[in-house]
Amino acid sequence: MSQTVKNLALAKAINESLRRALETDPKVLVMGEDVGKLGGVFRVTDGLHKDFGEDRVIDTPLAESGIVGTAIGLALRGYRPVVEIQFDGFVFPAYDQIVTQLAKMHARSLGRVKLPVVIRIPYGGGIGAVEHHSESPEALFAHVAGLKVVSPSNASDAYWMLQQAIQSDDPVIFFEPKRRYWDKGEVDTEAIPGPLHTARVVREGTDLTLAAYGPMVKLCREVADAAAEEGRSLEVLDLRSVSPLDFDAVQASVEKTGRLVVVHEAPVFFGSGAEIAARITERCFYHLEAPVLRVGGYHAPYPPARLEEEYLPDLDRVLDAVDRSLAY
Amino acid sequence: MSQTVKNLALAKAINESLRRALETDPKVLVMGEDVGKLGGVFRVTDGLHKDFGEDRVIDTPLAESGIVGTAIGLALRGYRPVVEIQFDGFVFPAYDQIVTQLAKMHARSLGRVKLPVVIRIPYGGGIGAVEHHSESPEALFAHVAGLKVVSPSNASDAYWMLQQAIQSDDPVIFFEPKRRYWDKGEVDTEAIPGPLHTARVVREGTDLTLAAYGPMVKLCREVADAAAEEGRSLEVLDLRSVSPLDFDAVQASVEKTGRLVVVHEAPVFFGSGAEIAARITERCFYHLEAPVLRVGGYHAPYPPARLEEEYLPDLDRVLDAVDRSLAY
Amino acid sequence: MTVESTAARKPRRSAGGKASTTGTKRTTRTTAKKGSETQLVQLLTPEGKRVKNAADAEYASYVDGITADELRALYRDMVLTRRFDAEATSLQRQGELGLWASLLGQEAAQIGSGRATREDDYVFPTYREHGVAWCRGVDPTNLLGMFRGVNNGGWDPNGNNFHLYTIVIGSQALHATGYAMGVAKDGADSAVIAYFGDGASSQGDVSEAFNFAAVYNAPVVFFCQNNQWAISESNEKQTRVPLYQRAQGFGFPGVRVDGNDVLASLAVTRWALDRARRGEGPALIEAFTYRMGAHTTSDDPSRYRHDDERAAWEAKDPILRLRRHLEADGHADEAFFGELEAESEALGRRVREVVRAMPDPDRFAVFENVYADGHALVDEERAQFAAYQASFADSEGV
Amino acid sequence: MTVESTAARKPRRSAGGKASTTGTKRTTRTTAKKGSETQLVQLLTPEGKRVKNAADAEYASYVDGITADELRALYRDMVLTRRFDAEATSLQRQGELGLWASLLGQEAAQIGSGRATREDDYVFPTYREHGVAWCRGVDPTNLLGMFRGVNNGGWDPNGNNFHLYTIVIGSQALHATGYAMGVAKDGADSAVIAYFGDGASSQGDVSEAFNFAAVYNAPVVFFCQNNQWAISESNEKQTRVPLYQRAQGFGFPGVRVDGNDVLASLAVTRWALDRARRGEGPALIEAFTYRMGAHTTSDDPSRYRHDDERAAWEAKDPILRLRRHLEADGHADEAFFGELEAESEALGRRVREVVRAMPDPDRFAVFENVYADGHALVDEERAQFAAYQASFADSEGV
Ligand SMILES: Cc1ncc(C[n+]2csc(CCOP(=O)(O)OP(=O)(O)O)c2C)c(N)n1
Ligand SMILES: Cc1ncc(C[n+]2csc(CCOP(=O)(O)OP(=O)(O)O)c2C)c(N)n1
Ligand SMILES: [Mg+2]
Ligand SMILES: [Mg+2]
Repeated sequence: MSQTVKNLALAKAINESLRRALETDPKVLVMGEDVGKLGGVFRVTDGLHKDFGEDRVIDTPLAESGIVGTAIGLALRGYRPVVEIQFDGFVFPAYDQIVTQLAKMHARSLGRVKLPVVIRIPYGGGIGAVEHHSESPEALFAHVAGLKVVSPSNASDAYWMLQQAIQSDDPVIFFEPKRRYWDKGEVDTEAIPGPLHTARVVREGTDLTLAAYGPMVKLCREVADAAAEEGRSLEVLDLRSVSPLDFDAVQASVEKTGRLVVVHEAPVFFGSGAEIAARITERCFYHLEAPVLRVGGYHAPYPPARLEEEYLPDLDRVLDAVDRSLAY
Repeated sequence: MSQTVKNLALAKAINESLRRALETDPKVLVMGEDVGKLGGVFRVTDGLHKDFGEDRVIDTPLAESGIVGTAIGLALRGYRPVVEIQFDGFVFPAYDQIVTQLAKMHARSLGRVKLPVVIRIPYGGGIGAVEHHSESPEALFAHVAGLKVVSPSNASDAYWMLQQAIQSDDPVIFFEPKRRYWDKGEVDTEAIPGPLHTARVVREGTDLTLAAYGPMVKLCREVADAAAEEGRSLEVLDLRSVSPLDFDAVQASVEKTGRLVVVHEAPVFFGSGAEIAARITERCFYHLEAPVLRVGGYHAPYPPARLEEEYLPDLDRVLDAVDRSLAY
Repeated sequence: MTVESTAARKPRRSAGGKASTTGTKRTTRTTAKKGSETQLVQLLTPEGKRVKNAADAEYASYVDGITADELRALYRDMVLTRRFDAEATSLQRQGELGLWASLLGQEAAQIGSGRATREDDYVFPTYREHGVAWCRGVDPTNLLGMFRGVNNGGWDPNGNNFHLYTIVIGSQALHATGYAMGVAKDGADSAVIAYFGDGASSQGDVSEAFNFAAVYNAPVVFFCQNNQWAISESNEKQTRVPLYQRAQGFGFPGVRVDGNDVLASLAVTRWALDRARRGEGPALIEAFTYRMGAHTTSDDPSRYRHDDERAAWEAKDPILRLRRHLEADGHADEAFFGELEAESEALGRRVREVVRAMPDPDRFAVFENVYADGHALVDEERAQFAAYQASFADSEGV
Repeated sequence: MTVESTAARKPRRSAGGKASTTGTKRTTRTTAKKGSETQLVQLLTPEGKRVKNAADAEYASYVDGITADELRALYRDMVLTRRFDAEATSLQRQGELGLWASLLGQEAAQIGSGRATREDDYVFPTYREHGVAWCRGVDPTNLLGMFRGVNNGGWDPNGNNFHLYTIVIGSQALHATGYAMGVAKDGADSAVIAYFGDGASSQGDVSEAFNFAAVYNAPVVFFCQNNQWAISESNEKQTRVPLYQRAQGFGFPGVRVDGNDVLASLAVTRWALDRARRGEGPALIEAFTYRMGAHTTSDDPSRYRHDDERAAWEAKDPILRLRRHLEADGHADEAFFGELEAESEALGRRVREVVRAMPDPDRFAVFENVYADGHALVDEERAQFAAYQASFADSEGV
């Protein structure tokens, strides 16, 4: 322990994970807008350009389709590009390359071609930003077969899940909870991580299950704390992966608690919560004491900063859903 | 009646609807790839270029982002562009313009700017086509606030829903069930249509509700026929609109039947069925005798033509779901 | 069978070699120089002297009869714009704004081009066109709402034919082109101008806009403010050749103007708008200028550029240059500068006051204007939200 | 204040006016002519005569020493490719294929460029490069799987350094550029070639690829087959100026070659690949050719183009042209043509037989290769599908 355990901010954990990948595999590349000298607008790639040079840490022209499209070509040549999209709202110019090429080329080639491309996207709100800088588009990727979609909630997962994403031979959309970038946590750089696409119980409970990923995990823990004071025992699941979703873990929890509330920042309509609710209701029809409830964004564009508190799930809104569930 | 009732193929009904719009409103434009002399690859715009000229029926360069982006500009200038995307799989280069501009500009401008743009997309499989020509991406648009998403299942709806979409001051993604283009139906060009975003009971039943839209409505009617022979009374709902979804209509039906199966061609994972299942389970928790079941595409790229029968929902697969639901 | 190349094969020299100038008549050459080696259209030197260059006579003709009044007016525009911009920057520091994107250094490009537009022209800005907004008559305080976080666009685009700021890089080039296609359809003789940056030139949307504009001969002027930087990326990261040359490959003229010269910016933009109005189609203007400040208040340029670069550009300051010209030619006296100083201060004060008094939006605003014709789900969610809010009122009310 | 344009404002003449040639030294001009008015690099006339044009000497040097054997081999390639293509068209008519995209008329562009590639070069085709596939050694029957509907790509891209067909227009230009960036990183001296059509040139992805290739000086050749049509849209709908000129605006050379002249196509492509290998960066080749047939077997060109256009191009037929040359120079005798005829028929027969015997994919193939490392949901759905299938087997088995 000791030596290999560091206390790192989540952004720094990603930085160290990228550094390790660049060190251990000469085929790993980091590319994106301002990832070089600047070290990215969140400093996630800080120092990498200096240490690995512009051949490995590549400032690209300002064109997201071009970034992902050339990353695909580099992957075809044997490289493992880790692409940074500067903000959630700017991934859409690359959406065609992601959906029609990156996601489908392995199947199209009958497995002959692999595209180990990781697309890192800082996502979500809560940082008081202007338009396009606070969105949570994960559902738009999870619906697309051929992609894997994950989102860590803490520094250790950020470090290890990124290692695993880079090692994966499949394209992985790696959603980074930007408002947790500065949250510190312990990272054991010699740990043996569990499988990438599994959920984790981060707090045990018996009355109701809260399922979340990325930035909402911390909130759910706070909700569980608050609920505990009122004598309610909530289990908190960190889903970690959105595609595939670890339904077994959710099912196991719901079979115990009989109640489920799913929390995410993305709009509820056609969001992750819908898929989880539909499938868990099918799997746990006779266990559920209440319908699966969802807490998330409204069917509206992400609002201006001074309204985001109204838009984002918060302690009260999640507790309200918990109350409604328990009232069944 | 009589005079104003025509028996039209669905594609022809759209053609006549476009013609009517071009005739009645000088601001209506038709634009897209090959929509001019060729009349579109499905002949949906046949004859319009000849009769309205290239100033109204515009062959565009081969660039979907350009098409939608300039359509936005034209709408800002007061036009009402009706854009054709040649096939479902080719809408993605325009996805950024649709999601970040078309969907959000009305809200961004605090309601000062309206974008009455219709995007027509022939979608779905069943025609033995090559890759990218058989997809059902409606969920990727329904999740996005600011867009409306509809899909007619028959000639009359195709005619009238398009009229309404063009008249709407909101952007509408108009999904045309391409494999039903040649199906004929009666169109009363003087009828007074009901509201655009409402579902319709197309067959009454008491044992279970089948909900579908676009190409799957016909299948569901066939399923209901087959089930009737086995003494089962299925209600078939044509949802017609995917965003907004007419949950009231689904709820009313489910409160009667107690069972719901949702059918669509799109992959089940994060598809329309998930949203319907989640919300209807919440609304009808005490009415449902079985979990909402979903029949749709698998989590895989749309397969090559000779496999599409395995991939697409068919009579047996829907009946199987009906059986499973009734077995609860 | 093998039919292989008979020519010698040398190993690749490097991945960063120079563009070849090899070619025949049938081959387009790439002989142009990069960056500042290319000449600019300049009508006013950094020292404030009028340049009379025969090659630029056509552009110069567009400002030939410019009066002292008009020159002073341009100066006033630049000074007030800079003052407003500085105020916004300090309001951000004070926490009144969440972010600010300063135009410091780009005043001439913006005022020159902005003043070239006619009232019936239409302008599509990016997020930094505060000077252009000023020329269009948009109240500067309206620009601040989105940076304060109270809205995503705080003015009526049709009020001054000045579209909302567009943050997604390059998108608005297509909107401008479509709008211009509509202008042409209407038979109107107005023109459209789209602003974007050097970084934006790399976006596919901008190239598509160039092509649509060329194919439809749309009356649109593409005004690229090359301020040398796209956040931390210099021009070399974006393009191999000067940006104005991009236009030629799409079939319309491109011109590089000294973007720190308000007169040249005015002249060249008038020229381009005029030919658009005459039905001669699009043009690209590359205004060669410099972002004197950080990309935004969130940025730290010391991480990627040297101070001496900034110092070199300070000598070319657009405001100083016009002031020298005004003074040298006796076009303005101390009284003028003094009054302007007072006007600047008054503007700064007003901006401060208006911003500080800017109310937060109503919490229900989230649900407003999502659709023009309404949407059942939005109604449902609004109602739920209201009930939820009311539940606190109840308990608080007890 | 108003500082308005002083120049006269004429009303717009029309929305379809000509590109202006106005401009100064600082202005890029748009003087180039459209379409066939621009000269082509041609080494063999339609009558089969060798052209010696001093301006094209550099290109010509790449085929200077070409032997009779090599010429016959090129001829054979073209004849067999056309034969294969015709067989595929008739297999489509017979219902054996769902669709076919014929290359009829484009044999010279494809064989010339395809034979210019080296084994270690990498090729990114669109969906019509059957002749290039042939040159790369891909068995032609492997091309048919996707058109029959048994797979979406039936060969190993790395087997012959020939990527899968890409249907989404323009996407592969970026893949080729990225691949070429990788080649440069590896320090290899091979090159990459990306094929696309005239219509594709309008896609933002193609412009982005041009720009990335230029900025990174990637060893990639962009080979645009301008076959005059993008389904029903002629060149005027796609571009205002000849396509080869697009390159210049991004900073690399563009050249228009007679795409019906196999020798010129070979020479120019060798030239471009060679300079890429030498580290001189990208080039754009516009092969001026003609799509003699329909866009695909689903298309009906009579709706949008005249027969006489086709007739005019028939006189420039690429195969006839080389045959005339071979015959005139005594490079081939009756025996050669006779044997080739027999070889063609044998190829046609083989293609027919292989296609007819091509089995439908296993129904479980839907679930195969969705992921390289597996995905729990796919496993679950596969298992459900298996159980569902088994339920029929049960009942049928009774
Ligand atoms: C599509 C997109 N990608 C990334 C960004 C993030 N971003 C904001 S400004 C900027 C740089 C823009 O540079 P330039 O076009 O030169 O304009 P400038 O800021 O210099 O005025 C970037 C990368 C964005 N806004 N949109
Ligand atoms: C992004 C995209 N949009 C539309 C299409 C439909 N489509 C297929 S081929 C084609 C025309 C292509 O023309 P061109 O690039 O000239 O190639 P050609 O077919 O003439 O070889 C179109 C519009 C597509 N495949 N991809
Ligand atoms: Mg810039
Ligand atoms: Mg073509």
